[in-house]
Amino acid sequence: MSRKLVIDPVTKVEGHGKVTVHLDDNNRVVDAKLHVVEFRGFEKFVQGHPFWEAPMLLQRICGICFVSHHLCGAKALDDMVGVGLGSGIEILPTAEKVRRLGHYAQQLQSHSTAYFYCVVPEMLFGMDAPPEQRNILGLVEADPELVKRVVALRKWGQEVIKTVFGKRMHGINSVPGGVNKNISTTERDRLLNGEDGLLSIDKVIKYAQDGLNIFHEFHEKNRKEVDSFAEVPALNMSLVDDDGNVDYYHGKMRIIDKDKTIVAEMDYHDYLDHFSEATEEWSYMKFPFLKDLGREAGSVRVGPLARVNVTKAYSASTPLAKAALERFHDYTKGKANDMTLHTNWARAIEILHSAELIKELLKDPDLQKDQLVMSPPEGAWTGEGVGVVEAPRGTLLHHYRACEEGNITFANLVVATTQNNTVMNRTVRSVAEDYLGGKAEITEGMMNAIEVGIRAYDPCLSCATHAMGQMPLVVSVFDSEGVLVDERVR
Amino acid sequence: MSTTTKNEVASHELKATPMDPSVQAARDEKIQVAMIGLCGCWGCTLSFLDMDENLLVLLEKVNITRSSLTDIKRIPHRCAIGFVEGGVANEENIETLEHFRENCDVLISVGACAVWGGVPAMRNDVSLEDCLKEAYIASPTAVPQAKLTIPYHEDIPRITTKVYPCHEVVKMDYFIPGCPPDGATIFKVLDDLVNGREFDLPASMNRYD
Amino acid sequence: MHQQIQSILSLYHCDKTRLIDMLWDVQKLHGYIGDEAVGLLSDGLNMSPLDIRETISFYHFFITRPSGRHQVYLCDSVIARMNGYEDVRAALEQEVGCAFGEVNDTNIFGLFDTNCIGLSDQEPAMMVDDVVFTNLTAAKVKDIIGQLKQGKTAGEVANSAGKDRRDVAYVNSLVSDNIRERGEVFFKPGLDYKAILRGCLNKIPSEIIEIVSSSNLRGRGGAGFPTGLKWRLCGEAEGTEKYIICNADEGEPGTFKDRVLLTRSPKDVLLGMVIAAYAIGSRVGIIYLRTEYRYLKDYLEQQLQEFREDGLLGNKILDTEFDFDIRIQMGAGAYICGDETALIESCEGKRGTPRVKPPYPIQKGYLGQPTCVNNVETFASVCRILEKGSDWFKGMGTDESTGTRLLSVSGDCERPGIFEIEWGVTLNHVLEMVGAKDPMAVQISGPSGECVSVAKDGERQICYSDLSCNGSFMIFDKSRNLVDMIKSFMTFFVHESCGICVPCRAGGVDLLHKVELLLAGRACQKDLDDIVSWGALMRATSRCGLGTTAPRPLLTTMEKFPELYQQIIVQSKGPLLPSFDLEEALQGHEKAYKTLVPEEVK
Amino acid sequence: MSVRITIDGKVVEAQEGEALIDVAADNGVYIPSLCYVRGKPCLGTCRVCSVRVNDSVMASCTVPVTDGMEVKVNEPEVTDMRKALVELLFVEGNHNCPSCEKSGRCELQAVGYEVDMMVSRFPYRFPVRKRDHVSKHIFLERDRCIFCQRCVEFIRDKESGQKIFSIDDRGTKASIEIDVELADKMPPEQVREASDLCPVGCIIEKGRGYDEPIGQRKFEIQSVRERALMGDEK
Repeated sequence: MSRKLVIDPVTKVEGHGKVTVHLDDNNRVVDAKLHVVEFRGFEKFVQGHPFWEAPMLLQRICGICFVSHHLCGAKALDDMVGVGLGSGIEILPTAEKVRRLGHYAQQLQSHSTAYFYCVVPEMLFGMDAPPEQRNILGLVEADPELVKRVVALRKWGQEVIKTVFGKRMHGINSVPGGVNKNISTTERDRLLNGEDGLLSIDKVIKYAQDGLNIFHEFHEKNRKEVDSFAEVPALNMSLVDDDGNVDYYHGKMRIIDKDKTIVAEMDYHDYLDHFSEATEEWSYMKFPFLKDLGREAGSVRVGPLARVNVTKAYSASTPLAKAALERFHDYTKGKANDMTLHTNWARAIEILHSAELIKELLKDPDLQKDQLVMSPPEGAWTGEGVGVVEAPRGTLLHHYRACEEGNITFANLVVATTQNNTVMNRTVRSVAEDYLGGKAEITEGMMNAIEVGIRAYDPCLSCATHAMGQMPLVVSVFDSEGVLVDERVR
Repeated sequence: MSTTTKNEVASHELKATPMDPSVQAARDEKIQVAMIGLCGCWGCTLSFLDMDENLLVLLEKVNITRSSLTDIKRIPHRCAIGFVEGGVANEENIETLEHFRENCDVLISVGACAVWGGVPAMRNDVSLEDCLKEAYIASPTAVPQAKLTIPYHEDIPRITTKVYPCHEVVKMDYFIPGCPPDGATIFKVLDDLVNGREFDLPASMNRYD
Repeated sequence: MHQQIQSILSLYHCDKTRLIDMLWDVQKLHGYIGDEAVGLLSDGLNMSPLDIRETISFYHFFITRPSGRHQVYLCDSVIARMNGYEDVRAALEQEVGCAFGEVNDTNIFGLFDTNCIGLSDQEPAMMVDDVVFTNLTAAKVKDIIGQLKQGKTAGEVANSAGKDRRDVAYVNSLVSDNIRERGEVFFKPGLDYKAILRGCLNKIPSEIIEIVSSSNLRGRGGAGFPTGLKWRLCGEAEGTEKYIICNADEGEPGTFKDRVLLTRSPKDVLLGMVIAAYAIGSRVGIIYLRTEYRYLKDYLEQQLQEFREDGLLGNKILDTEFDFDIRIQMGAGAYICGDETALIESCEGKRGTPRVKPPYPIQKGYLGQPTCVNNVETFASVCRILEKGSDWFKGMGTDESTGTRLLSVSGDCERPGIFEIEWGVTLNHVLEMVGAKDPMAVQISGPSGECVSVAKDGERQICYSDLSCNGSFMIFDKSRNLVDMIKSFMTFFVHESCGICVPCRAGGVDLLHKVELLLAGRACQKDLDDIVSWGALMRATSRCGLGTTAPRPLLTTMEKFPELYQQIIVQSKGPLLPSFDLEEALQGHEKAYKTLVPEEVK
Repeated sequence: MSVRITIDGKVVEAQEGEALIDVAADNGVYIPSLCYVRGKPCLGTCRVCSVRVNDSVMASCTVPVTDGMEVKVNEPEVTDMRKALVELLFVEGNHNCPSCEKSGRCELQAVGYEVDMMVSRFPYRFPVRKRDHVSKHIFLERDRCIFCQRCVEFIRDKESGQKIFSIDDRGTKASIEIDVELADKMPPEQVREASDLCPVGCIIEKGRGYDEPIGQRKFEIQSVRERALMGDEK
């Protein structure tokens, strides 16, 4: 008899997801899907609000990567008021560095949460361990010392965020053209040296390194299982600087294939020329893809695995991460790595990378300077802005327009988890075939394998379901004679 | 969404590896807590983790059953406390909230979304039709000439006409405002309840943003 | 346009306290008050256009865009609904060709809802332009609209005999008086006003006040404040000028006795005002007349004129040094203006927002001066007290409620109309007198009063210390759904709340919502408890009488008829709250899907 | 003339005719309010300062003290009434503290904390109100208006004395309006004054976004109670 298996809800992720697997009479997998079952609608309801409130409102999309949304929005507003990166009148170094500090700290805490609270228990206990055990509670019972370190590491990241944004979650720091506060020496020293139970930065780096080693050890012991688990081909996308190295805060969007050949590279302001999004009846999450390549070939992967695939190297100023990245690159001998569970490896590397970046940044005296906001000169207002950052889960883009009176008339958001939609569905299918295909008896643990595959992407289904759409706007370009030369719907 | 057909099986109904009985027995002696995020940003659940070291203090007395932090998909036995984040924005949220109300002695609305709908409730001044239209039909990234599609399928829950605060759907016992409430605030409330003290959130810990 | 507005401005000496009069003049000229007129007025008055709009938008009968040549306001009240309102409404929509709230295609008619227009004894009724039509039926509506379509004015249709608007016969051609029972005080023909006033002017003011005080006359508006005391306080208050205002804003649903008094015995009222003016030392009086009674205006002006000609008004009244005159201030559609401080604000050309008290009007009222506001019936009583003496008056009624009172009786009875009763008669006595069959409940004093149970309260006395009554007496027999009636009353209060204070503006909406839940069968015991507690909140904290009385229909029916409420509440089935409308919550998505994705695409 | 009244059982002296709310504050008893501004005429719109005066409930900003007056502020029933009024205000508009620029500087929010509001007992209404963003310096976010009328009464055009803000319509349909022509003439300090006078985030200065960091805002440094008791004018 044909069967339908469901996972409802997908757990240890943020947001609401569901998996359905259809097996035929011979227990072959006919279909397997990840459904995102939630819909919110930020792009619509931000309209009409004053533009300077947008980064405050839109960061409510996500409780874990709100910093990314806040900064992405802030960058779009920089553009809008005429002081965006590349405009010639850019925000001041202190502002950029304070923003970066918050951004790296978020990457540290977000990755740590996903990695230590959701992934590590599965590595230590096995993915078919009792569902009651393979989580942070089980970890508390098995290794309370490890949990204490994990808690301390996450706490430290959150305290950096609080220092920058005033709150651990949904705080404020960025305003159009800059930031509203700098980092005092007291605040800096507290984070560097640690006090009242807070870790020192060196301890943070140490714990990050230990965390990476958990993966290394696990991988050593389970090489075959880990490497063969859902090897899913996809293009990889990341923001990179001029040297082709990842820059979490700013850069151009680069997309590479398996051979690390660049298949597309764009200024993010042009994203609409490159991306389309398909809709399916069975999920609220859309399916973005590169127009030129079509939906099947043009779906990209974003996030830690994509970034470590795309980046050429890390700077020598982050030596431990640099070495870890080289070990990662060596493992696939220069090819892009498509092994889903290696995303966790990449994530652990990025925790270390963030920690080292923060240490470097905290020592920068620019953080204490008090020129915080670049006021836009008369006439600089553009009324439109695009912002992009590498959020923990991948490339995040915000695009707004506002009218002269100051209210938002249009907002479009392309979030990382949405970018990963197709790849996640491929992963679900692949794991389902490998673990369930042909099996008469199916256990909970086998089903959990599918979730393990999804969790590798650390999908933020909350983020992905912000969508409610946006007003189409016809942009007409007239030549000097007033003749219509181009018209497109944006 | 929960139209269970004869041959549909949920993963949590399948045979799972059993827990070590002694570990399970130790857990059973604790105060049982279930947690859920409905329509929100998951921030309150993460804020729960923001209680830092106190998490370990709390876990000495408390066992967490269904939660997005575990893989327990349904409340397995009666719980003393249900921790509810997020407002009600779809059919599944309603059913989940009913499940929580039926299985928890005390339900707490945690955070702005649970308390009054929060940021997602901002869609309440737009019609659902307009929302869906703009998201899936009039989007600037919509695929040209694609078949007209909006999500509507047996495997995904229907979206509710409006977003509702939890207590307008089922009875809620306590409320912790905030977007999100601080970890310390959440700890204060849970610690009080776990130790048999009255719910008491001082003005200094109360915040709406 | 410019010139017209200029002449209106100069008619009122660019006095912004006469804004409402100016707005009426503009509306009469143009049919509505447009942006251009507002702009010109704002220039002339040194007010921002939005400041003028504050006033315009407050009043129901000011129109800011073209709304048809004829504006039809059909009364939507509980009583109208008991007497065939639905059929009349349907007939109007049918004949006119548009829905309520709209203007028809030919721009001839605009159809609007309005609250009680003081004709509860002859509902259904409607206002069309400056006249009213009563006892409507579908056939009658067809006839009226037909004539209007032929180009007749509303006045021509209503007054086909072409009676002079200044004559009582004109008023009689529009509305009936329905005076059913007469008593000792009101509607006495052939009073010698000159003699009465002369008698007064021979006394010093304090003696007049003493007579009124010793008669124990209490304000007939409803609150029952001793009239003599009010006059004394106002007389003693410091001010450069003092004002007498007659509150003829008879807005309480179900009451219409002031209309009948002003029709039958207008000079009793005017003389009462003159006496009051003499007593407190006032030179200026105002009759604040509700828009719904505007067909009385020319008639009343004529009465004033006659008084002036007889030397009872104007300078040197009856050849003494006493000067006093009265003007009529038209209202513009706001129940709240029945509140004396709101009424004063309205007289000053502003929104009818009740003032913060203290100071009270007797200290700082109209234009900041001591002002005495009394009800129509109070002034009419004063006239008779000064004629016949306070002992005569005290001889009627009870010790604390002296004299008689007019009841406006409507609803389920054989003889709706005006009844003069002595204070102290029982509820049952009145019900018998009016021919009520199978009465279940009486809404005493209108929505702001209380709902009493005939079974439980039949032997209670109508008087200030027991069943206080402002004149409105609506009867409901056993076939009526009281909760429906309550919904109508709550809707009325929500519509009429001025919105200045939180409990009334916001609380009323929540109580109405509860009534809707009750009617939908989705309320439970918790909702009843909420009503009690939220009602208490409104009663305690609202700024004026509207807010404090708004919960009363609900609270008093719950008290008197608890079984009615127990019958319609439900128990929770399962965890979902009964108040949560699951069906409504879940249908939006499917509806949207069906609209957005056409069948052929699926 | 000096009079003696009792507030919650404590005898205090005051000058006859002083507003009760001020007398209470001067004697260390906090009574919340959202429309009253010390030193300005009483508006009496929000009723949040309701207390029991000799057995009846009155808005303390409207009550001039008289000798022998017995006042109860922190009595359970009237305390709950004040809380209920604040709760009404929260459901009547759209008070989205999480995304509001005024958060931390908002009196409604601060008073919400002081009356221990966790949730509103009244149904949330989510009214649809149009924003007005036409004037040059002011963004009118009507979702947040509580109709206190401070701006209507206390902010006037310097030259003509005309109203810049006004109320349109009545009751539930009321909305706050701004005269664009006059508003555009407002000097920057008057714009700031209007925005600071607004107890909520309804009148916001255009472009002034989050210039004060979280943790350093007015009511984050001091509660509204502390400020009122120190004689803060608002």
